[in-house]
Amino acid sequence: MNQTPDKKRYLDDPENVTRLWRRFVLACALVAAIDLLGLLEVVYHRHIAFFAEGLPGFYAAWGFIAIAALIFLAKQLRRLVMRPEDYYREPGDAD
Amino acid sequence: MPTELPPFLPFLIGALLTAVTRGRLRSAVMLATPVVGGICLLGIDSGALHQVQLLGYTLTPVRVDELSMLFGYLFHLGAFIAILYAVHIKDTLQHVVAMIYAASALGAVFAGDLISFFLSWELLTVSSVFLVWARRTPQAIRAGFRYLILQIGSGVTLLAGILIHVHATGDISMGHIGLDTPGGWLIMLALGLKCGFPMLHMWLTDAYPESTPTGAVFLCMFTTKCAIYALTRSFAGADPLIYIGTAMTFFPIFFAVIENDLRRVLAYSMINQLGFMVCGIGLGTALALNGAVSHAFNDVLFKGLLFMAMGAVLTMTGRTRASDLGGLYKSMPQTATLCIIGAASISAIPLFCGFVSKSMIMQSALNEGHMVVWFFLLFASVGVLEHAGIKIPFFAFFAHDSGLRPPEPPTNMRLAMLIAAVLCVVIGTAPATTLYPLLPFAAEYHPYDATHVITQLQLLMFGGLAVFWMMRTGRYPTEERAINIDVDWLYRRILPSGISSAENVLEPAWSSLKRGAARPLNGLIALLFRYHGPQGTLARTWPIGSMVIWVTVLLAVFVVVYYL
Amino acid sequence: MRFLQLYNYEIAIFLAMVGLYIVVSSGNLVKKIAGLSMFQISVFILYISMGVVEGGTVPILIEGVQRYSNPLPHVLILTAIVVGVATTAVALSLVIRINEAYGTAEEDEIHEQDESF
Amino acid sequence: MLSVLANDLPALQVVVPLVSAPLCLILARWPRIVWLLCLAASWTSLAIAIELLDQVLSGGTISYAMGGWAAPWGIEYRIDAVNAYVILIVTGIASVVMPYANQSVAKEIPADRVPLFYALLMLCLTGLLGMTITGDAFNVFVFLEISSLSMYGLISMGRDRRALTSAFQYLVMGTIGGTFILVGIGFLYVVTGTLNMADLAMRLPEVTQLRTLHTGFAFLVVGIGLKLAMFPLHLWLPNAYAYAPSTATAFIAATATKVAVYALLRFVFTVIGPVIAYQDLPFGEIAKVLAVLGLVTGSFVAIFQENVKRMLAYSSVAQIGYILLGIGLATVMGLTASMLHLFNHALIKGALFMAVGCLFYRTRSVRLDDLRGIGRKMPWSFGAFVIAGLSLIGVPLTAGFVSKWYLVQASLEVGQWPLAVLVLGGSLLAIIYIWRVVEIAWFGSPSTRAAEATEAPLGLLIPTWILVLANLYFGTHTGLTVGVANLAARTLAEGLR
Repeated sequence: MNQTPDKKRYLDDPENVTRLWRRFVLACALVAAIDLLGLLEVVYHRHIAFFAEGLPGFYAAWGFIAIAALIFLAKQLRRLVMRPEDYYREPGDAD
Repeated sequence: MPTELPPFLPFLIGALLTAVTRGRLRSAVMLATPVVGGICLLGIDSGALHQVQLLGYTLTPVRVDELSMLFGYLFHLGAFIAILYAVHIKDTLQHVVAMIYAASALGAVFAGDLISFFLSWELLTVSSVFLVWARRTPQAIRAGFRYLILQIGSGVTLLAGILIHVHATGDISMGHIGLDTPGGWLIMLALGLKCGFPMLHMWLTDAYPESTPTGAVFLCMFTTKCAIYALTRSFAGADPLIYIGTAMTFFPIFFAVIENDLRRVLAYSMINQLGFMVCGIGLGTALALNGAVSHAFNDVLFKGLLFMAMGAVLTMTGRTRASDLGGLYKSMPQTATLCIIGAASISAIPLFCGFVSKSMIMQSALNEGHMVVWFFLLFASVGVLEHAGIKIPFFAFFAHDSGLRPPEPPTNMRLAMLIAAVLCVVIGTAPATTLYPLLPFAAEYHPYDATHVITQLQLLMFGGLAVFWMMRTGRYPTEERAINIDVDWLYRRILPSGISSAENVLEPAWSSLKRGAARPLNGLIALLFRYHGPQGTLARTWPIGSMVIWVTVLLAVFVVVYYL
Repeated sequence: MRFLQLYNYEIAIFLAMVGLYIVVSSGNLVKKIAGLSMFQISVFILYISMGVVEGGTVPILIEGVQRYSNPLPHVLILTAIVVGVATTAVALSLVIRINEAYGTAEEDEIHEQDESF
Repeated sequence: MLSVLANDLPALQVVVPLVSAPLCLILARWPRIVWLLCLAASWTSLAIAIELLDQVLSGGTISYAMGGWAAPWGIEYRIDAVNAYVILIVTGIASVVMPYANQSVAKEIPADRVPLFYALLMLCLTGLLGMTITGDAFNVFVFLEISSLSMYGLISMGRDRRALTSAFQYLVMGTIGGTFILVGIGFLYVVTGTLNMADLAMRLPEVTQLRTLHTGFAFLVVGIGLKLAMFPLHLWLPNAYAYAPSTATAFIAATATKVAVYALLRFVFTVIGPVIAYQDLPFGEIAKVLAVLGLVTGSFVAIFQENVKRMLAYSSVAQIGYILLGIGLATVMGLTASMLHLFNHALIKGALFMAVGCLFYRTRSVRLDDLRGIGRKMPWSFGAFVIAGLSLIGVPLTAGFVSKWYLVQASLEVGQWPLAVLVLGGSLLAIIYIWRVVEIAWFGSPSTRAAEATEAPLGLLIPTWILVLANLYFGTHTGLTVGVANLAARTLAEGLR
């Protein structure tokens, strides 16, 4: 499976990864900003079916909080359900 | 006349031809089957097309309406993609059972009565298990057995439910059943097992990751979608489904986060997606039902795409654990790109197909005033982004470099993935001209308005932000070479150990009972025990004398009872 | 004294019970066959008793006799006797074969040998 | 000539196999001709049976006076939908078993005894057909003993010496059963003075309250119960089936108990009459209880068996429970289910025992241990076993499903939910014991015997697969079987309600 020595790729450089990361944060900020403009009825008309949707940045916050909670809870779940990889293994099983 | 053909017939004929041909001819036959079947389907008339008499009932093996047509198209499309994906392998067994499997799925969605449906349902079980067994590892064989037992359990429950339902109503047609009778509940339970209701879902996460790389693609397309079809047909608007569906979207995401085997992550993700559909069915409005079936349609495409991508990884590297993979984008850039399209679709990013169907369900939940449900669904959709949208492509193709440099998979695999990916994007960008005209219920929906797109983007981007932030700060759970127990633990661990400990406990009790209480009845108990006991004593042949005693005893019983 | 008048039926019942008892109690296959035969014979007596017509004589044409016993049960029982003889013959030949194969005709010893397999 | 013969078809039905039996011994020097003769005899019987069924279906009951003696005095052969149907089953199975016999018998029976074997087989067929066709109660006993005596001989020809003890056991039990039937018939004769079944049926209602009649009925039920292996009188059956030669097992298992069931039906419904049996006496309840007990224990014991033939034998006990259950329900639906299962179970068990015979032909063993891995060595033989096994379980599209479906419907119809559950539960048990064999024989690593085995010869496979395909055919084309079974049930149940 080994091929000729890898050429250096864009993502191999940590600098580049950090750069990408910063751009992503910026994009997020922009999207959140649009939301605020929408609040002022500048760019588009917001229609709201539910009071929480009206809160500025509700979706952004919910997205962030949900993931954080999800990952935190999943880590706790690991304590309960994680078992060694050979837990169900029987003699003669393939890898 | 092609229109007269039952839709499952081309696949059965295809299976037969697949069994007897080899090489290029077989490839041509296999690929032609869904095409021919699809052409036949295009010209089919609506209504009950075929009827036969069996057991005093009029069966309708083929009944065509808009709902079954949608699934008919879907299964032909899915079958074509999956067959194209699998066509290079040289395993007659897999090819043949895959064709039969597709045929039975078509049989199920076109069945006009419960008995035909039941027959297809059983065939679905029997054919699909071979796709697991075809992996031919001891683990796969065992997982296949567990799968088979549960699926047969589903079949028996379905049969019991049908019997009770038919007996109560006298109606065998495959239509709305509802939950008014015990029969209805049993039928729903049987369907629920096949689409992964909570606590009944474990066969899915147990068996699918053990199946062959190509088999998993077939498996993810048909079984659960048949169940969704049947629920839509028979239980639309049943309230419990709303909450069951919500639970289904919710709990698997936690398991998916910490699961190491990427195909198992996909299996959990599948339950999650099915949850959205079940919830939509439970809501029962025209919009929600349209959402459910169109999400089923899209799920075949994007989940199939993701399973194909992981299957490609498995084929080329022989592994699917997140902890073993990483950095594959360097040598498999095309697969990586296609996988990301699938991930984007399942995450419901605007312009991808998940967006146009999942939104319908979410919107219906809001319309019907199910706020709590809506919050949970929103939570779950962010969770999808985490485990399917980011985790799958990230750990397989990026993350830390595993040093593996496998080449791209064979052309036919890439082509199959490409078709699925293109469809994901086409449906995502132009739903009004592709998917929506097929939908069976009358409801208008326009996913692309500014508010919806922007809020969805916010939701997903900040979710992604959280994921990457946690990764960069080391808060993200590391990939562990470990497994996580699920409900199947109950029968894979607790039940066997429980039985053996129960034996240990009961054995002394039984023998003391025998010693102490039973002296006067000793003969009788010894007789009974000898009869029911383990095989050692049963191998014994009975003395003629005791047989004769039984004869006289029985005669005495008859005479006494008759005289009374 | 009805009890005594039915003596031939009582003999039939007694023989049947004795026959069955031998089949149950004796471990020797030949004795079992003997018991079986007794059981069958008891039924023959039962049938013949059924055919009796009070004051009747054997159902063979005799001058001056008006009342005959019913001949049909007798005919039937002739058939049954043939069956009984055939059964006994088959049974005895089976015992001979069993004795050749096992070296014994005692049921418990045969079972012991088979279980040792 | 033919038209003359056509009038005597009922007699020929019995006479053809009867005459061929001694011919087998006369022609003993040419075993192949003996076999051809038996083949011809059984096929002729089948042709006659089909013709008779056709006549009955179009023209109603056929009455044939044996030897020209009119009915109440002479022996009458009386054919209606019920026994025409049973005759069809018996001759059908015989016609399939006979081609199978050629190679199987040559392998399992010493050459000098082969003609004897065929003679006994023909006698057995004679007895079974005679029992079914006759309309005379005493004649039933005579034919019963003909079939029984020949069966003892057939069983004792097994290679294992346990065949001898099994045959002896069966002989003792069978003789007691036969004698009980004799006693029962005697009691019926005492109260009515007639032996003709139709005549009996007419006269019995005058004497319904007599204890003699009740006792006679008890003797009859127990006696016939012994022959049909009703629980707990089935104890002779497992050994007899397990150690008999494959051909004999296949034939006996598929026919003998069915004919005994027929005799029971005939006595209960035609002679005694359902009014006495079900309303005056609790025959239905007892039958149901014994059926359930047989169903449950038979299935459980089958699960633990190490010998495949014994396992199938215990499964027969369970299946007879199903048949008895339908009889116990005493409705047209229940009887239809019983009659259907009579037919379907003959197909199932015939196919299963023939498939096992194929395996035995190569491996010389029917122990599960020795059959480990045989499925992959003999895929056709084992495939036949699996499909017939599916039919036994009652998987849809197989014959077994049809009868179980009707049985469940019949139980539900009279509101007996627990019985329906039991029927389905029995199927689950059947899954277990069939699956055990499949798991070991297909997935196990080959035993030493299995490793050397090759596929069975076509001479065995073709008859086996004919029965297997019949299982599939009658699972999907139920018109013939259900139609005739329903007609037969309605014929029987005329006195019902």
